[in-house]
Amino acid sequence: MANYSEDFTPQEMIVVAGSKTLIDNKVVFAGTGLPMVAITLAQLTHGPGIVPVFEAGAVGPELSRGLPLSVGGSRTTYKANYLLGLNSAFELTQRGFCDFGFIGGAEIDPYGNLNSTMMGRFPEDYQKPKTRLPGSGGASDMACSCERTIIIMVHEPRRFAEKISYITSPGYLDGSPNARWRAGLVGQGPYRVITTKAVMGFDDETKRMKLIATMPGETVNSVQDATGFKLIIPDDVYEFEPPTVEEVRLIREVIDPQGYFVRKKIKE
Amino acid sequence: MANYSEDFTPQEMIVVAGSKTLIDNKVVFAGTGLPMVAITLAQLTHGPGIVPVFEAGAVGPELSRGLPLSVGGSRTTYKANYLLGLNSAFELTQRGFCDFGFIGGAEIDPYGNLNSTMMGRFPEDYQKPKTRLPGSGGASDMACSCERTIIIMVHEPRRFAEKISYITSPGYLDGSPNARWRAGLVGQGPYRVITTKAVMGFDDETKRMKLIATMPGETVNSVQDATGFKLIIPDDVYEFEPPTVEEVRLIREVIDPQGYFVRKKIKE
Amino acid sequence: MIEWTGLSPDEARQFLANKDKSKRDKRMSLKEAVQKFVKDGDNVGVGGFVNARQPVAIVHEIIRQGRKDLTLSFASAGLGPEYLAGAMALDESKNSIKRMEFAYFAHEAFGISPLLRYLTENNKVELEDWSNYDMSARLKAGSIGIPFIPCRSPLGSDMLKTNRAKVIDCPFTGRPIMLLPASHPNVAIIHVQEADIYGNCRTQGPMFTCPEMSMASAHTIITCDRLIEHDDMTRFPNRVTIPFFSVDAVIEVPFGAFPGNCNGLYYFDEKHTAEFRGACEKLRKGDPTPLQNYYDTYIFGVENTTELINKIPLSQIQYIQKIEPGIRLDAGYTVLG
Amino acid sequence: MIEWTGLSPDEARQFLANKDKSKRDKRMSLKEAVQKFVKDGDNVGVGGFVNARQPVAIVHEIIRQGRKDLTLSFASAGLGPEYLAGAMALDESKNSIKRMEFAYFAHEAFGISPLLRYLTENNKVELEDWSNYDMSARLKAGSIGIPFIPCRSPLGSDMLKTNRAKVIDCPFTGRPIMLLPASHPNVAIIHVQEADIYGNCRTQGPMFTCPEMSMASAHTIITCDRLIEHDDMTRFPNRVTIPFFSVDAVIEVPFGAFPGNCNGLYYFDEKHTAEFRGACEKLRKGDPTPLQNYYDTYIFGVENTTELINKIPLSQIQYIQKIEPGIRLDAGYTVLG
Repeated sequence: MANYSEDFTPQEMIVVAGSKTLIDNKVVFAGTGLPMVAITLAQLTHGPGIVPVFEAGAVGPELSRGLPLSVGGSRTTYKANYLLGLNSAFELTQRGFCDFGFIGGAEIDPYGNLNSTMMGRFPEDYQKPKTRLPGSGGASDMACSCERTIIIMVHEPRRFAEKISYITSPGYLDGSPNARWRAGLVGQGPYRVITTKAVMGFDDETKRMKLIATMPGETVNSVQDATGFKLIIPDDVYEFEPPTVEEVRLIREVIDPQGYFVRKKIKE
Repeated sequence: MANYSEDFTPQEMIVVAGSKTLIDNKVVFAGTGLPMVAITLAQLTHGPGIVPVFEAGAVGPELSRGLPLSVGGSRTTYKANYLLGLNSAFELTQRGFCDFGFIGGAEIDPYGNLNSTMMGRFPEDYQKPKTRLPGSGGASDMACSCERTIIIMVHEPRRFAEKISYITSPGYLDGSPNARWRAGLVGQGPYRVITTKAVMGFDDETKRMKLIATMPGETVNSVQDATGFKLIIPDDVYEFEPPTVEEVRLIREVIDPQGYFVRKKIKE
Repeated sequence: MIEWTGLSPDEARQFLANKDKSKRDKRMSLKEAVQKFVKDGDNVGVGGFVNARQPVAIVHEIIRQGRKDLTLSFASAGLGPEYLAGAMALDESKNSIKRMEFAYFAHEAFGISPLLRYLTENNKVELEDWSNYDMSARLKAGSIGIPFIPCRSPLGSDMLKTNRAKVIDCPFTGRPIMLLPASHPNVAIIHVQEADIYGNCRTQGPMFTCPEMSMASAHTIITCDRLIEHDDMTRFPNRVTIPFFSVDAVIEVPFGAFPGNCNGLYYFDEKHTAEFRGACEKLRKGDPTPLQNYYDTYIFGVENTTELINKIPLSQIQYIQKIEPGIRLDAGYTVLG
Repeated sequence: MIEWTGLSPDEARQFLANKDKSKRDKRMSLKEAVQKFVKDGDNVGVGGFVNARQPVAIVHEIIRQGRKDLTLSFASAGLGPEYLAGAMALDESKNSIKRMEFAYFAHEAFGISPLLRYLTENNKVELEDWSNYDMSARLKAGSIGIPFIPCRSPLGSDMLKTNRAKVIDCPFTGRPIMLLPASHPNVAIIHVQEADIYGNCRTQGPMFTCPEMSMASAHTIITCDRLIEHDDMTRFPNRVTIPFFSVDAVIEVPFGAFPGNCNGLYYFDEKHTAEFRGACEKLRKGDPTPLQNYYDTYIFGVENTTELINKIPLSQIQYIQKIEPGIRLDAGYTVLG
């Protein structure tokens, strides 16, 4: 039986769940922050053959020179297999070379559409938003053109909204049949949403978010309560296994010892 | 007074005239064959600052390792200032980096349109031409997007035709006002046509070919007789000066000693 | 058809066709380069990516001289626009950003951009949101002389409601496809590791969108950590990333991307970045004094980057050199060139 | 909308999305690679440019195995299509070209292509003429996953009357612009100087359209003059020109581009090229015997390129190595990697 950790943080749980969602030998386009931590953890555990792609240009580097602080920083370039620039990285994705994209956002709706642009009324207040967020970066490009998308989110009711302020990164759009195909998109869309409270997927037919597993300590009800829209709750929801002691050690001691992306405090 | 050569060949005359047409410090996109010889001669005489561009990718190489036998061969790459591939070379041109394009063709019409694709009826016999030529290569791209084009031709009546079999490389199209602009082209079009018998330009208004100078030994009449359409003959036609002994020596001994492009025989 | 910022495709072609593209010595002082090539009202392409190879030295000189009504074009950036926004926040009559065409303005691991919030939430700039690929592809279209380029992202997003992209049915497949208008900034400001006196650049690590940005723009100012011999440059023509005829000014500025990362030479200076960003955050919250002090010390109080670097403890400079994991440029310098 | 040759953009995306893109040892024999990845009826992308880095070894193996109804896609080529056309002229029941999408088929300084004339003037192939930039840009569009790319040349030419390009009014400028449909060959055949066992390629000299062709195609076969250590390859990631996940088979074939030019390794073998081209010209004029003898000696009479090279006088091989002016690959090999 696995030796489970007893003092992991919600962020560490996200990282471990994200890592487990990744499949060995797949090409994974890495958004900045927790996705980079999860990919590195996967490479150190079950996925040594994962090929990370960074939007600034690096393909398939060894992530052994320290956690990248930026998807364009030097730590993404060590022993890379290919290294040009932003156009080349996104072109590879648009062509179909990237199996998974791994991104975050500030708000998400039931169809997996993400907002990382602004909070407030759109379009009325676009030029003077209530809160301005950093913007798409490459997240919307990954959401559009990676074959599947894995989304990492903080799980709060205001962040899980039936209607989000702004669609930055397309999920299943309005959820209508073939909505992505009809919009001209090439990737298949969101695969998993991994949060501090749950792992979710999407209903094949309605494309609405459905619960797959609750994080340790959470229940179906506590997850639903933290979600601003009605989740589909299938019969086979299970509890996600906690991180092992070794996984937590790798995160804390090997991957992000300075706590750049995985904060040190136990609870947020 | 210049020390003129007395045994130059018509091809050598073309090369020298082509060389003299080039201006120092300009970027010149070089078609294969005689244009490469003329550019090298210009670099060795009045134009050391000419920047040659070769369609396979090389920009600004030193042409000191022997005459290139191909615009994609290694001799185009020595000390190049930039060296990617075909797309990059043509993209530079389309953007506006190339002042002159230097090309040839099998047939030309009064508006400087060139054929290097096929002889015979078009479109009826396109799939089974009377004579098939090698095809555009990059000539049509240079004719379209270099700021100006210099054309090198053998001067025979059948090659100078009111109507050519196929327009491979656009000149002034039908000669109507702004025909190139209206077609969507960006370059200004043909600047000079340099042949075994004459140097020609184009009338500002009608865009038809006009005689500028006759080659040594030729007359206005002998040029018109060798031309399958009516040339505009202005009052100020002059005789082009013959190659100097030194120019001929450079071609024969330094640039193309094996006679790859400048054949050795005195008359064609 | 659409309103172009910077140059329209036809203007950009015309401008370049008439430009002197000769191979000549382009060294000048950074002061002179900014005087000559950065004007009030310009669309300025900001090279680098987030905080890597940001053209910090050039931005500081622009701030010292003062430029108004700039449009900034970039995919993702942090330090460059933050410094300009800070100058604007301190004295709008001297420096100002009028508009931004961009995908991301923040500092990744070092936090969000306080001044993006300050500028936008107070409606001080015009915004046009794009994705990283969009901005990169727009500059690529500009660099290759086509008026637009097709792109599949972000089809379906709200960005299409506010930016100038158009969606058409593809005439070959019948499916919707987005067309991005080319971008032709008036001037690109770019920092690289190595350049020669003619402007040929040898960049290592990620290229970001620097080559496209230079070739798309009417003018390009290059700062480089090291000026190298032309013969060293052309010994490896395949490694030249920006050709000389795309460049107008070359200035050797060691640490020209500080406190950002410059692949092979120095890693992020987290400490200095935090000092600057912290001052920006205080301004956003109402206290401009720390930011004014920062500018007085590091920008207005110095003539150039050399004087700025002299104010950083040597141990800190040694540290960011030591932890830089990119391939040592010494190899690229001594062996390659 | 239009008839696609090779894969349509949506088929090409689907195919690649489902493909195993893992980093694995892709070495196999050339025989096996051609058996696996080149099928009758395929659209074959021919790498190289005119007679430089033509994939001669791969073409010879295709001829030995026999493939029918091929569509050839290339910008400018000489040796590659000439060898295939010769095999077709000698025995159409074993090898045949059905269609060519191309810009130029000849040998520059070494003369025109006798067999282009033979094939076309006897109406034995379907032709689609493009310019060099068109074919390069079509493959680029394919490699970057867009269904078409705008291009300004050759607007106004007769090529537009027979090929599948479309001219529209630009929705941003109002001026006419040409749209080129993407090209997605079934298989790209490419020779490079150096590759590793995973398929990463380091090409020097002109890139031609090789990277785009590989990334646009469903499959890629790479022959390389030298297989190098993976660690040597990734020591200089900026020099990798084709990434491993775009490649299906890697075969070390020294002199795989002979008698053509391979930058840094060997220059054109004019003598051998003239021997081959002379035999082609004789076939065109009615005498197939010299060409049959040539094929019997150098293609059907050998198992592989090693055996072919053994039939060339050593002095001739030494000569083409000696006169090659490209940067010596030894520098790239020992020092760079």
